[in-house]
Amino acid sequence: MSYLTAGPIDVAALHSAVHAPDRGGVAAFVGLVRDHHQGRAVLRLEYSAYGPMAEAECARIVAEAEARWRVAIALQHRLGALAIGDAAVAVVAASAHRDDAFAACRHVIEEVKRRVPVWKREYYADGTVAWVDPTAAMQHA
Amino acid sequence: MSYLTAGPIDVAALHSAVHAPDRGGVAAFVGLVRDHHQGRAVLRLEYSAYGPMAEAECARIVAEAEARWRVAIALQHRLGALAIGDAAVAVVAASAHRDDAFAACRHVIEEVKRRVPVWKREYYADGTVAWVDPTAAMQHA
Amino acid sequence: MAAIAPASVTVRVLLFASYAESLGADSLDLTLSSPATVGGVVERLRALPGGRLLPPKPLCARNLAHADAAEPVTDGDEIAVLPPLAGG
Amino acid sequence: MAAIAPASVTVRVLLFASYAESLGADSLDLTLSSPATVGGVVERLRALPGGRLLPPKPLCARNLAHADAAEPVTDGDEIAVLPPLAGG
Repeated sequence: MSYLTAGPIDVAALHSAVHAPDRGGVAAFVGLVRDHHQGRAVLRLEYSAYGPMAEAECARIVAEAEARWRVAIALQHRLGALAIGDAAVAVVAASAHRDDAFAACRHVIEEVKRRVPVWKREYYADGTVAWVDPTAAMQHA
Repeated sequence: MSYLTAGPIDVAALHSAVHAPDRGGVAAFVGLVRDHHQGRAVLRLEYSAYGPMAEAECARIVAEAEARWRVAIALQHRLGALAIGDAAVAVVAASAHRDDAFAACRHVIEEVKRRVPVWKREYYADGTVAWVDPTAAMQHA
Repeated sequence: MAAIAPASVTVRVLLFASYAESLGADSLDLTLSSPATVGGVVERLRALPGGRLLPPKPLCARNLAHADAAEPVTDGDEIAVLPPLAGG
Repeated sequence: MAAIAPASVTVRVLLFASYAESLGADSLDLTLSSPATVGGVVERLRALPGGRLLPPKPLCARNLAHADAAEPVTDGDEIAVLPPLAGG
């Protein structure tokens, strides 16, 4: 399964990809498109990526997590035009150990945000459009 | 929605119950029936509960988490006969804040295991049957 | 002073899982002299046939909420004696 | 001693999102004198029209992996200059 998808993320399929009879604990994270960003009403957005590197970086993040914890990871990031409420990213971590499942799931989503070359263009209700810069958002928060 | 269910847990329905345009982060945990318990092959199992108290305790756990974190929680525990790989419990925590979603999800599953009156009878491949005692398992581990 | 006849409390006891098997019953009514506590209910149960299979301080609930052994019981209470929980 | 003519390296530069808009291009080829680094590629980009909109030390990648400014570049490398990441 590719880490990047142009269509809707099938969270159930990600679960199926990592479920196994000896993995009793499954932690998951799904990031959804929100209707606001820093107080501005968002109508829709577009994700774009440096595709080959994004695929490679996702693979590295998953491999690192699977080496560090006793866990199987499924990960997918959506690209293209998304509407409010659409899933933009999903991580599923399955393990025999609840601690490992939670720790790996959390780690993977943080690393995806930190390392995977994906950009977000937001279209606002006031007619403006902007590339989202999370580093600037942190300074303003 | 009842916290206890005799049928399969619909994880997607639990997601839908807490998704909202201002909640961009959804953390979830699903506990699946494993094929082994303390080294013994498990064929199937049965969950039973002190139903009215289990419902009340689930409601208290959810209310406590929703008071402590900025989060909406969906929770369901399955009862009756389950096969290997079936979902026994699911927690979904949706929030505008990723930290809150993860913290609340983790807290709720720990509290469910600690406080909700549910019992598990395991049927083993060797023909024996036993009530599972997690406190004894911890001593043996 | 004339001795005051002790009032009594009757509670409905619920047993589950391995405890129900040990005592051969899912529920029973117990009448105790007042004042009575959750711990007093357990003590009475342990004196019944099969009751020694219950631990001295099992997890208990009173009226659908977890309760300490010291918690007083009132006439009509539902007292549940809970084997080790295994949910999740 | 005779001066040694410096060898040159040619790299393919990829630009994305706001940086592609700033420089008006998604990709371009740059030839630098050897030895060259990722930081040297950025310096050259900042000298182009619109290049001042790039920060002095942007996030960069070399051949599909994150790379420091000090990392050497080799002929044929793919160097990507990455605006602030906004995935997830």
